[in-house]
Amino acid sequence: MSEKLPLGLALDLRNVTPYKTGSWRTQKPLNIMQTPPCTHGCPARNDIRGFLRTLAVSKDYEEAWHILTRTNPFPATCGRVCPHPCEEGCNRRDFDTPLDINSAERSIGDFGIENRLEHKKLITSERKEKVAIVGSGPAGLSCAFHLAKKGYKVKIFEAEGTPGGMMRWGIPAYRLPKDVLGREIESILKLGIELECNVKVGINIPMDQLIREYNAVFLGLGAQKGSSLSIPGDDARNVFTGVEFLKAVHSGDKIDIGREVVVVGGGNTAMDCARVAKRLGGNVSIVYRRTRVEMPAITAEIDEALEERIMFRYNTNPVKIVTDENRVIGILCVQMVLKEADASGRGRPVPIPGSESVIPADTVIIAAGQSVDYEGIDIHKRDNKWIEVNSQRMTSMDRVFAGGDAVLGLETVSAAIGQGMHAAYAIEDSIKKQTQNHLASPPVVYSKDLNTYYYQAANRFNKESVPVHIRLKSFEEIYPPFDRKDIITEAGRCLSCGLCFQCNNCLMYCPDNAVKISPSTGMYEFDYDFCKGCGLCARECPCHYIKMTLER
Amino acid sequence: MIENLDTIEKKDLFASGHRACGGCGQALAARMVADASGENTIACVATGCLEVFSSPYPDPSWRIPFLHSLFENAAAVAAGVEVAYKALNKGPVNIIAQGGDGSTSDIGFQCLSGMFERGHNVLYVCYDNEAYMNTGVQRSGSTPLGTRTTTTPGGKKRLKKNIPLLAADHGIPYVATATVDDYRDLQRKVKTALSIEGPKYLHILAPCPLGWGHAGDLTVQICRLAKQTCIFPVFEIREGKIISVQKVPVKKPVEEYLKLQGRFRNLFKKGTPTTDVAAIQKIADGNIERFNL
Amino acid sequence: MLKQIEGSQAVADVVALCRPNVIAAYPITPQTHIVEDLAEIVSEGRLKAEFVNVESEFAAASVVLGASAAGARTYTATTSQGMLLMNEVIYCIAGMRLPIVLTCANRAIAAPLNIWNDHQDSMSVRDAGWIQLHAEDNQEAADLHIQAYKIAEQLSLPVMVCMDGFILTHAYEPVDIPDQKQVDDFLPPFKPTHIVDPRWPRGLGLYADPRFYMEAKYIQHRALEKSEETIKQVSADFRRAFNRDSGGLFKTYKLKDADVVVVSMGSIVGSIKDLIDRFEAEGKKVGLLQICSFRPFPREQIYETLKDKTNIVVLEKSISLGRGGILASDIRWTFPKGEKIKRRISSFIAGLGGRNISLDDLRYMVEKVEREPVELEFLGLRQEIIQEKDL
Amino acid sequence: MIEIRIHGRGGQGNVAAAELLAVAAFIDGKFAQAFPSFGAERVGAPVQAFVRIDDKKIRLREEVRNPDYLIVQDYFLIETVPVLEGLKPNGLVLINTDKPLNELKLNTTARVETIPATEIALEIIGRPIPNAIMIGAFCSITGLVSLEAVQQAIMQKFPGNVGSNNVAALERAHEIIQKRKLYA
Repeated sequence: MSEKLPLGLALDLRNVTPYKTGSWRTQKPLNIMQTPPCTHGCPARNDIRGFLRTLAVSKDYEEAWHILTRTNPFPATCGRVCPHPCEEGCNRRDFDTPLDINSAERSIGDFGIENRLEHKKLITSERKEKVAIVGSGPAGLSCAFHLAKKGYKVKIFEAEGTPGGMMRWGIPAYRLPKDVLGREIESILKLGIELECNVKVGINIPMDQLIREYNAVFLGLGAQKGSSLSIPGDDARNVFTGVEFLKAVHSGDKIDIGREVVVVGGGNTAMDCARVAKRLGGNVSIVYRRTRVEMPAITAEIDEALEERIMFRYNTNPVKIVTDENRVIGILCVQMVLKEADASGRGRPVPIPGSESVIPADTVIIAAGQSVDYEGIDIHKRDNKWIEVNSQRMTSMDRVFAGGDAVLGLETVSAAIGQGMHAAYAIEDSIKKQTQNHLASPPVVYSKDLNTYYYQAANRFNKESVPVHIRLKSFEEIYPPFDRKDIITEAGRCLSCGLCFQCNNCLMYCPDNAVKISPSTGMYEFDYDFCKGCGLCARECPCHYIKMTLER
Repeated sequence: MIENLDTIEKKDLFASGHRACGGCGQALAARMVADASGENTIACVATGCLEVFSSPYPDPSWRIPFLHSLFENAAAVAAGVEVAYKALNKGPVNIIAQGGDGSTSDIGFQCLSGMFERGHNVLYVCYDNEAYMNTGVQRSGSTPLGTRTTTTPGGKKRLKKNIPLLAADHGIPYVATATVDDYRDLQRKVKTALSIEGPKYLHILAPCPLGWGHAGDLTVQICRLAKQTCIFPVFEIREGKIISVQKVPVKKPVEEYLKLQGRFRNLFKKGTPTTDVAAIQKIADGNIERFNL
Repeated sequence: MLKQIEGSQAVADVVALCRPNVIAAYPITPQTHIVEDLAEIVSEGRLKAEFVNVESEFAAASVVLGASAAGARTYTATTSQGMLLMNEVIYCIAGMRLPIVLTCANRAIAAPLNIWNDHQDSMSVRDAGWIQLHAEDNQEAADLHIQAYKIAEQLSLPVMVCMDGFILTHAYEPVDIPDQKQVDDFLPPFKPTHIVDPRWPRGLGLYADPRFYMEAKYIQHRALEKSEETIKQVSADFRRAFNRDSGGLFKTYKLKDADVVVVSMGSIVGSIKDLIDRFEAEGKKVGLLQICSFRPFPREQIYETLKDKTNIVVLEKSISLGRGGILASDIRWTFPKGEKIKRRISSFIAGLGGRNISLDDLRYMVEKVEREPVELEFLGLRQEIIQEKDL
Repeated sequence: MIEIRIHGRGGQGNVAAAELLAVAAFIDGKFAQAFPSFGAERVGAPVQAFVRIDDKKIRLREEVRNPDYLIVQDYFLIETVPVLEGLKPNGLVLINTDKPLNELKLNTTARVETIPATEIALEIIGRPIPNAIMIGAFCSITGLVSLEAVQQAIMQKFPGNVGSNNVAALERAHEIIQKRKLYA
């Protein structure tokens, strides 16, 4: 048909040059990835949002494992023993209930083990620099892991006959099956890390030799020495420190604990000792000089201990251990009352005169704190207890770095793993003579930043534990494996705080069609030729991925 | 009866480059409608804000055939296109007449009513921004009670015309309401309407940041509140019967909707009788009862 | 075939022969018979078209606007108040260059309400950009519709065929209704130049800011001016095809050596011709120039035809209140100021609201202008019912 | 040129009568023009219609002021409307009435004819519509247009029963007039 279109009155719409409205803008939208509160709360800085979204969207467990092990080589382990501070911050908390990140982590870890997944090195070429790692606990192994991935030659010196440190000796099998730990250590070592056991640095090898032979040394000594109470009778037979007791049990020594077992202390070790003793058939009670509120142990552990019918004696403090022919028969305790808070912020316990009484006992386990074994290692300490390190995680000795319980005091496995990772970064920096802020990360997204209208409420995954009467019969793990479908559903509850999950809102809510899908990435991008900066996209973005910024 | 049409459509048939204000609800709605109806569509648009900001020669935003004549005759012009296609044995084609609330409920209502009564196979879409925005926010028959406009400085004293129900009372096969916050629902209704033979009416609440006195980024949220406060019921009427209603499980007080908008500032001035807000709440309560929201 | 039929019937029959695809109209006296007859023709299946019973003239015009924009050949008819109600769309149709054909059964405009004939209604839209053709009798009224479609579609301009209400629409006269083949041979199928069609997405009726509006109007004006040629051409073709004189820009009667020339349009020219013959019998030389194309107004040709005439009287059925005769002012404007030749141009308003114009009235008019020029006079005014205080 | 004016009341078929005469004249090969005195009158109101018949094309558009013939479809109009106005002195007026001529006392020099058209209509058509009878009588008296042409015109306009009834009425009127001529 002819193209006689009267001027101003008819127009061919196929070749119109659009009028650019971008100049009308005073503020512009930007796609900015933000830090989710879970990662923010995780000492190991795991990309939790990353592996949850991967599970939810592509249901790809293998990819999820690789995302998770980018930071943490112990998913199966942490998935069992971590007190999961990540869940504290989860923005779902203000919406319905936080995600069960911990179970997801364990599920991913178990998948990795079952399918013998292997860690990938970040670089193919080997580096000539060598690093010595002292101690094969979570801190040491984490540090070794991250350095090995970067191509450094890493050698671990372990005093014991098997690697794992407190994960092996401190954590009972019903919480962390030994083969799970073994398999995760195994795949770490597969990165080409050399491990020498039964070598105690400072005794079999002097420190200065290591310092000489290696570009850097990492001390992951842990806190292996159980401290005694130093009260009369604490040298009697059947009086153990928590560490001794657990280690003995885990290394398979036969111990006759008799009938009545009294555990002194309120930390995780105390709980572990009590529950192990229970499984050995003891009639166990815990003596703690403050109340439950002040107990440093993980809540879950205290709950499980209570479930397992362990008796808690609060406001009770041992005075002396009653012995008969250097054999424990009881423990004399005094009742305490809490007065105004002390340095630790907890109420200061004060004895009530004349409230003494004897608790009968065949075995007494003293789990009232641990300390570092510095034998042969002369190094600066904090309040004469923990290794002192600077912001670069270096100790008073040049090129000697440290992390884990030995630095932090008693802390969690994931804390130690985080320490190991950051030490690895620091070590690389010192080798490369550079300084980088590895802790730097974009701002954290809080629930007030989200547009929760677009999310549906959903129940949290609830994990079934083995009934008490059965679990007490053995050291079997108390949480049987999870159904992966349930975990994927749980992962679907992730709000993807601070990262686009392609909900289409920005695309559909832009009155100016200024949001396009990038042909290359498939992600949304703004067409600033036309965006008028109204801010609808940012306002309606559920996860706070879009930020409005002033034009300049 | 109707297959699931509940997907999103983004074809940019109403393209970038129009002169609407930032956050314009009408521009948003017009694009959602155009994209839902697809390339095989003719848009007959009434004079008004939409027409002015989207069809300046030589760079209009429409990528589907566009026909504008006057303020009050979009429905009749669309009817003309429809009979022409019939007479010439052309088509099938989607014919969508569209206009603002002024051209729909006031000056153009006669043409609209005639089009309905004659049974043309036309979808009429009303972008309701509840006043004459093109000319600078004067009250229209669709302006709600209590609204402040440049011609009702003290707030409108009369009720909003209920065009959807007036349309339904013409006995046309399909009438629906929608808002821009729920694009899936909106686009589904466009497709549903177009799948039905005869006159159809779709009434879309389309906020005007300028006229309503709110920031451009609140357009969607305000639509949501209009539904959550039951001020604007979202429903479908098929052959005179209500076949779907968007339920409002948690009903919010109308204040939450009113307070966000400058046009209702009067209602909250000190010394204003709270009876005004109560009267508006009554309207919402009426909707709750009428549509069982 | 020659038939003794009512004018409305004749127009309806001929419009049907033009095969419009879409007809939309709203009944109003004296246009009703045309649309009633068309409704019947369509319902009997003699014409395959969509007949739309709209709710108002405004909608009628809007429907044909839409239909024409979609590529249909369209038809509508109205008069008087209906024309005023259409007014907005009438301008829009012209501005959009849509080749719509409309019959105006000329009628007076209220108030006072009056259903009888004069030309006030079509005059109210004379500046809208439509071609306006005035019929002398029912034969020409019928013929002009065939020509109208050809002109409109060749130029993308709307055409209004004006025929006097009642006097023609309701009069039974012999009219030669052509057969379908004759019309088909003369009028090719409509080939639209710009339409709304998803296959070629176009924008029609876009708004034009000050950078474009004036050019659009200029082009429109030039198109109307240029249409004079087409109107003449189509009339000539028509003569060849139907051997009848119909349409064109204007016609003359015994003008050659007339001392007094009457200029007029519409059905009244019939009576004027009778009068001229009677004057001739009495040995008086009076001539006639009957306008067919009032818009475009063929200024040059009229000037050429009348330039040596010294006594011209314009008789019309319309008035620009507060100004005077509308046709008269167009005729006066036809002659450049300060011409050597001394020329009188008198203006008579007649037949407003259907007032009968008798031969005696016409005779009086001619004899008066023979004596003296008349600036403006209402012919047959009943002074006896006008009181001083009314003025 | 012959000019005819028809007077009647709305509903008596005055325009139809004018049309029929014009069509009949056309059939007879003459030029004709018929038009009503347009108005907004409703049923019962006095109305007029006009007919012109000539041997050449008719251009004149004025209302018929000086008719050669008057057809009065309703006698009682004579008391309310100046029906005879302008009637040519040597013209003819045909009136629908059963009154004897001497009772009419019409102030005119023109020829006067009457026929009880309404009665005949009621008898033959069954409705008080006198126009066919009046036209029949008119043709019969004046011979201006042929009866055959009128019959044809009637059958064109009203095919079927209505037409044949009217034709019958037309013929009856013709008989009556012819008889009257015989006795005159």
